[in-house]
Amino acid sequence: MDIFDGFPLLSLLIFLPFFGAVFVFLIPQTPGKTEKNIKNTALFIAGCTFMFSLLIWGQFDPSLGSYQFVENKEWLPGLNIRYSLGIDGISLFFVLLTTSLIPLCILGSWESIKHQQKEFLIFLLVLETFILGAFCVLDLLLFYIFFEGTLIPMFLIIGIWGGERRIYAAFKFFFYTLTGSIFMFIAILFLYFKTGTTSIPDLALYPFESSLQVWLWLAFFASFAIKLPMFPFHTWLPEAHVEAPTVGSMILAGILLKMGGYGFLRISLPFFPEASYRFAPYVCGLSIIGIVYASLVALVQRDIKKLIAYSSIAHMGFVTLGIFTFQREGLNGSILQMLSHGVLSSGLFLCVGILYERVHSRDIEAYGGIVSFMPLFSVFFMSLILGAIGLPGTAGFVGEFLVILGTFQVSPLMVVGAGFGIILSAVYMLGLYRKVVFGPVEKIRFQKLKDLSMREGSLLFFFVGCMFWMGLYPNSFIGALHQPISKILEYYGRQQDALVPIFKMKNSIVFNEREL
Amino acid sequence: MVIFGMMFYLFAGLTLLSAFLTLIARAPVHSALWLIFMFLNGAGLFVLLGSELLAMIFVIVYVGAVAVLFLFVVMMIKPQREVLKKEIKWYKRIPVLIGIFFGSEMVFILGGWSFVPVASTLDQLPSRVQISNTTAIGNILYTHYAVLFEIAGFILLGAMVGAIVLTKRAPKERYRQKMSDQVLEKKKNRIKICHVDIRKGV
Amino acid sequence: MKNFFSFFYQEIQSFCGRDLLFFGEMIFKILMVILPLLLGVAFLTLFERKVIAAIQLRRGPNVVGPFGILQPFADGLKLLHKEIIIPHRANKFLFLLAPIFTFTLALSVWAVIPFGFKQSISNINVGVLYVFAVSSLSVYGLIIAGWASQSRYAFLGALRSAAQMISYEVSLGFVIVTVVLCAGSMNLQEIVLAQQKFWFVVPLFPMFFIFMVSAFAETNRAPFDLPEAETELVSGYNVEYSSMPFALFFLGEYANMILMSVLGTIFFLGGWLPPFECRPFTWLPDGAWFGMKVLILLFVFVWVRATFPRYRYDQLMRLGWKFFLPFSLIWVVLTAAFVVFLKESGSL
Amino acid sequence: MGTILRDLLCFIPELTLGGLILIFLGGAVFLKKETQGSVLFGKVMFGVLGMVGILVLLQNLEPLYIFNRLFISDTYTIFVKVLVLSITICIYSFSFSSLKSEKVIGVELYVFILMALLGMFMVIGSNDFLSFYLGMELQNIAFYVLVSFKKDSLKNNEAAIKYFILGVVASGIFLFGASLLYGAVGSLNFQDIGNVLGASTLESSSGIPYALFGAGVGLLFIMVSFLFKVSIVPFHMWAPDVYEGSPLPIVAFLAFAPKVVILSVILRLWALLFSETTVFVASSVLKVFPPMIMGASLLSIIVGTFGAFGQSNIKRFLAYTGISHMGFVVLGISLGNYSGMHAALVYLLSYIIMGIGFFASLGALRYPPGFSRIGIVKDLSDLKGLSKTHPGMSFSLAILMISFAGLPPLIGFFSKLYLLLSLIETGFVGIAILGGLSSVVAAVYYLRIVKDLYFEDAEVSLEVVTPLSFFIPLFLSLGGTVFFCIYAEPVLLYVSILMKMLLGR
Repeated sequence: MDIFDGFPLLSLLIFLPFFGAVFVFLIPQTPGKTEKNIKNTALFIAGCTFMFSLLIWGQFDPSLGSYQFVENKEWLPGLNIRYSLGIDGISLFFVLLTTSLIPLCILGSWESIKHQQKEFLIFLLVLETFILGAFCVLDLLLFYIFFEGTLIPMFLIIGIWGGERRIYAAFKFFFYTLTGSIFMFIAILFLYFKTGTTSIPDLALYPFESSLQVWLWLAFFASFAIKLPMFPFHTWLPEAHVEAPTVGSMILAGILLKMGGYGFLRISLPFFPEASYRFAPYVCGLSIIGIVYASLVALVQRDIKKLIAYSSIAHMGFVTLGIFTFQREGLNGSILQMLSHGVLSSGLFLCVGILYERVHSRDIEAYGGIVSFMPLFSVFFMSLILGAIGLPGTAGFVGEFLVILGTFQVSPLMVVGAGFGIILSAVYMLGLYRKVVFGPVEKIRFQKLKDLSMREGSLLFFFVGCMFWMGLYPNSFIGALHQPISKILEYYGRQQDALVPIFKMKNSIVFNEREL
Repeated sequence: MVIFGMMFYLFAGLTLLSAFLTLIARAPVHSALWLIFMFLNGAGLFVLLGSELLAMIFVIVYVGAVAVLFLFVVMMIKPQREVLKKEIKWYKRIPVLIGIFFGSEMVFILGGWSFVPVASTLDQLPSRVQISNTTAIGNILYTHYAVLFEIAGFILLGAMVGAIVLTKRAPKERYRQKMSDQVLEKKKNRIKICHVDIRKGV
Repeated sequence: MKNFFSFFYQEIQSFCGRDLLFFGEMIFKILMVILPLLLGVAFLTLFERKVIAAIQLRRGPNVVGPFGILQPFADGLKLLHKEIIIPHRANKFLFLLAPIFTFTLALSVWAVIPFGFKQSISNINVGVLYVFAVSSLSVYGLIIAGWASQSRYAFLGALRSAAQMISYEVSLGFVIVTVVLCAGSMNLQEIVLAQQKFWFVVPLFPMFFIFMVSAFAETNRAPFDLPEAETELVSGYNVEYSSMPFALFFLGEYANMILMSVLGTIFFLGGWLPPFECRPFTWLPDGAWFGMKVLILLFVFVWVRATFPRYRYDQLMRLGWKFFLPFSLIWVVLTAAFVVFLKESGSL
Repeated sequence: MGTILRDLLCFIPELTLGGLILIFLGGAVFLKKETQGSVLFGKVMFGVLGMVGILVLLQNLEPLYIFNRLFISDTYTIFVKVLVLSITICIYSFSFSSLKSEKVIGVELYVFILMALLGMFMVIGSNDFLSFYLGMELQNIAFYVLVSFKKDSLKNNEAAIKYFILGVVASGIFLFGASLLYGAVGSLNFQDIGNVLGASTLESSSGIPYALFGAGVGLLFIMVSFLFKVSIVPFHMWAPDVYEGSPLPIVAFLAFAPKVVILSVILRLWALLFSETTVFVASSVLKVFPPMIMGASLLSIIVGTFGAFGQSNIKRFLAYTGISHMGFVVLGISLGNYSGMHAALVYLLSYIIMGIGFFASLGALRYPPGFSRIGIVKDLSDLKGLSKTHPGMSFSLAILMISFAGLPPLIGFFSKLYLLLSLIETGFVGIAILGGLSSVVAAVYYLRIVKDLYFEDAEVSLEVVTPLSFFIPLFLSLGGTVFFCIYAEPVLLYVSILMKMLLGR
């Protein structure tokens, strides 16, 4: 820690991919000659970023409650808006998730992106910069900038390298998110006008009036709920996933969705405890509806990608459910659920991508019996599917279990719904696996299928390894999460005494009045 | 003197009347002529105000120069009445509306008109009693507003060059008289004296 | 109410007294100018014919009255007797308005002309501008006449004459500006009085030349009589006119000719001033000197007509825009600089 | 004599411009061939513009009233003059080649560019409605000619006539307003008007009910003519047609320079008459002004945004987007406080920075020989698939479009940020939300261009003509667009100093 004092570690981490992108931009593109160079350079840069984030993890002190690696500089003169960075336990893991996924994505796109590879890699690296920035900043406006900045590269990735209806999907993705964000933007400006600052740590301490909190909370909710996506705002996600290229889906499901959850944790909960508390029942209700609805919809999907997309919505339902229980277990669970979903869903999308490259179909009915030709693939696919179902020992289990534990303390009724969702997930996931991997070999062309190459195998191995690590030893994450979660709960505790009576009268869901 | 009052109402009434007739006259030429008549009456009003210089310049510039060109153009075009009538029908209402708007506004303003008391101290013009108004205008135009006068010159230059640029076409092959060539022409270049033998031809 | 009536009564009284006298005086003055002027116009035609005849070694009109002196009256009576013919498709009102307009304008300029010291109908400060304004209006008479007669020839003639008059008015204006610069006033009386030391024809001789040539063009006189070039346009804008309307045009034109001579006299030849301010010259009254100078200039008009062939139209335009205008512009600048210089050095 | 010398010294850039106009005009006479002359003058122009720029920069920063307070020279005027000059230089440097391809090159072109510049300098420095009017007329006349330079094209003739007639109407309205104002106030000097109006409100309590009415209506007319010039909604009709008919570089010139100039004067007047520091506004008829202008600007945001939707012609598209952007700027001004005006100026600057890059890029795109159309690219749909043939060009276009759409972290975002922030500060949260939503709608059509560039396949393979001088404006614009978020301090500080100076704080 000492040697890095005063050294802009986070800035370097954030902008390393960006400079990498500039570097890649400068490499001339001659088809068939320099493509290898471009790919290698991009991979090297992404790897360096990953190493760098590991270094930060090593330097991170989980016992401290405050933000670490803080940078704070004058940025916009005239306005009291500063360039301030810093991470705590929550951000740390999202950063790690991002930095680890991007090199995997580059490897994943090694063969599948056929044209305009250079642009693709540039967009990917720029996207990484924006995502890392969003997770590291301690200033609301800066957060908004990075949050919104991710839209463009993603829009382009879906639009350029996507499937047939890519343009429709890209625009839908873009405008859903942008519309939500505008409300957030106005809310941020309003916050700034009200308090004179946009610093996240300062704002968390600011006591807002309750009527104001409601509107501001709703504004932020609009953005995060669309991004996450929550049940009524989810319609963009299946489209985007289906039309995006494999890597696009990986990033979308793996990282971008998490920004919504991160936003809830970082902004909605600490800033507006009262409003969060008031709206919690509705959010939880929506989450449950979302989980069950998405699972049911997933049951009838014929498109593999769409199925996984709907399962993502269900999983994200667990995240919001966990967050809005205001229990330590629930919060822990939701964060772990996000992390595990990050690994699992991107792994699953990679699997689908691998299949699609070979068969050129996403229709479940088109597959069958590939276990005979791709045994190795089937093994990896199986373990990822088990993880998605939430089998004990996998990453999915820890998250879902903790969320349900947290929910149980608040309302057993909701647990029933969530549990129903888990059961349904087992049904559709295993059904998918059965139809795709097992069964009779009806199509002759399957006989030409090759098993995983070295690259693909190692990629999937990495995903599966991560998954088991999370599932078997979640404490390596939970330890660092302790302090920030305590802080969130502290805000919440401050409000609780005053609020509980109102809450009880108005809502049928009875919260546990346990001292926190 | 009553005569001045009468003259004022005469000029003012004729100004309004001819302005109105300018609008409703059928033939464009008549419109132009009414416009000219309106200018003349305006000049008359200026005379009554005691600013004879402006009156004369008004006549010279507007009547003597601008309106003549108007009349030129109007006389030379033959509007296609039937087509115009159809197209104009709708547009006719707009000027009426604008007219009503401006008219009511004028009534509104003038009905409650009062000068800001401080305003009289800001007057730049010297008193008209002591010197003739040509001198007064000259004095202020070439001292206080000299720069603006120069800018006005530039505006006119721009307008002139612009008009020439826009109307000039690339010169085609045509015969032009060059007087100097004609004058400088020598006899020997034009006339060749030949001695022609009889029955031989040239 | 009572106040109002008493005010009105007073006004009426003053109108009957002072104003009526004023009006009477005015009308008398106007008649004193116009009647001689019309007579002058009448005899100018005779003068012209006699002079041209003399130049061409003829006798000229010599039948009506002694030496043909009553010839103008005979011509006038003939015109009066003729029928006023109005073309079938002509705009009747404008057709008749045009000659009246022309004639009225030709007469109204004379309101400010000084015939002697303080001898003018109205002595206004902007006399020069008034003259210029009214003479610039005279274009309208021509183009209205041309347009209203609904005849191609007439219209073409009108356009020609209008273009010609406007073109030359510009350089005429600059000529007058030089005069005004030298005199330091736009009052015609003062312009004359400023020439007591020397006539402006001396320092401004080129301007005098331009003035005279422009005056030919302004009055549509030879060698610039293109609008009524008989050989191409029959008779120009007044081809459809006959009888009294035609006479009015005719009178107006000749009145303009006299006017131009008068202006030349006032601007350049010292108006009513005698050539030298000493005894034998000052015996003659102001009016006599004035009349003589005007007669000399009128003679020049006639002389030029008898001598020069007609210009071509493009040559006419070129002369106006490309020679006279730049030249007079430069001269204006020079004069202004010179006047300022003299004023600064205190010698003027 | 001393003051005259001082005044003339302050006027050196204008005098230089005037002299150069005359020299160019005179020089054109002695050049043998027109094309040869235009090439020569074209090269001289760079030097000329640069020289004038240096002369402007050498001016005194202290506020000076020159020529009997007809003109003013201070930091603000110098700033705007330099801004206008740099716009001219940028547009000129990329337009030189494209003007050749549109066949409108001629010696007179340079004369009229200089003349427009002279007029604009006059307007910027004006401290009196009379000097303002004359400057504006000079500028207008130059623009009337520039707009109608392509005299053989029917579209161009239509554009020229429309621009001319509406411009003249605007001038007429201005004059009417100015005469009413003069009648009521007795002076056309900006400061005098402010003083008189201020003094008269104090007296109005003692029984002068309509003291300000004439002045108010006069100012209303003047404002209307201003809005005509910056194409704010009820008076915007000319912009699409005129843009469509005129050659692209001239459209670029027309789209930025006069608007900047007029807006700079509006800012000065607004600071003087309607800002929060002027007490008399609240208690008089003048108080209807800010809401009225705000309504107009909102309308123009909406009309511009939705009008741009259906456009396929690039220039029409630009006209409509220009209308909506100008709406944002005027919205900021109409707030009348420091933050609003600051935001307006920042917005204007960012619009210029992005717009110049966009125009420069468009100017470089030509139809290939043998195609059914010739010259500079005309339809938005012709940009399809540009990324495959010209990745660099389409990349820069995409960045500019994204910035136009107001997405972070590019300059377009920051300008909107400042504007919305000032709206919220003044208490117009609803309008801020409206503005935000309209920018989402605007993002649709900006991103449609990005879509065309990247997602579609090419129908025409456009040619890219990039002379060396083309890169100057493009790089300036791209640099400004991308790096504003990193280092905007000097610009923002300077703008805030200017606004404080205008508001007298």
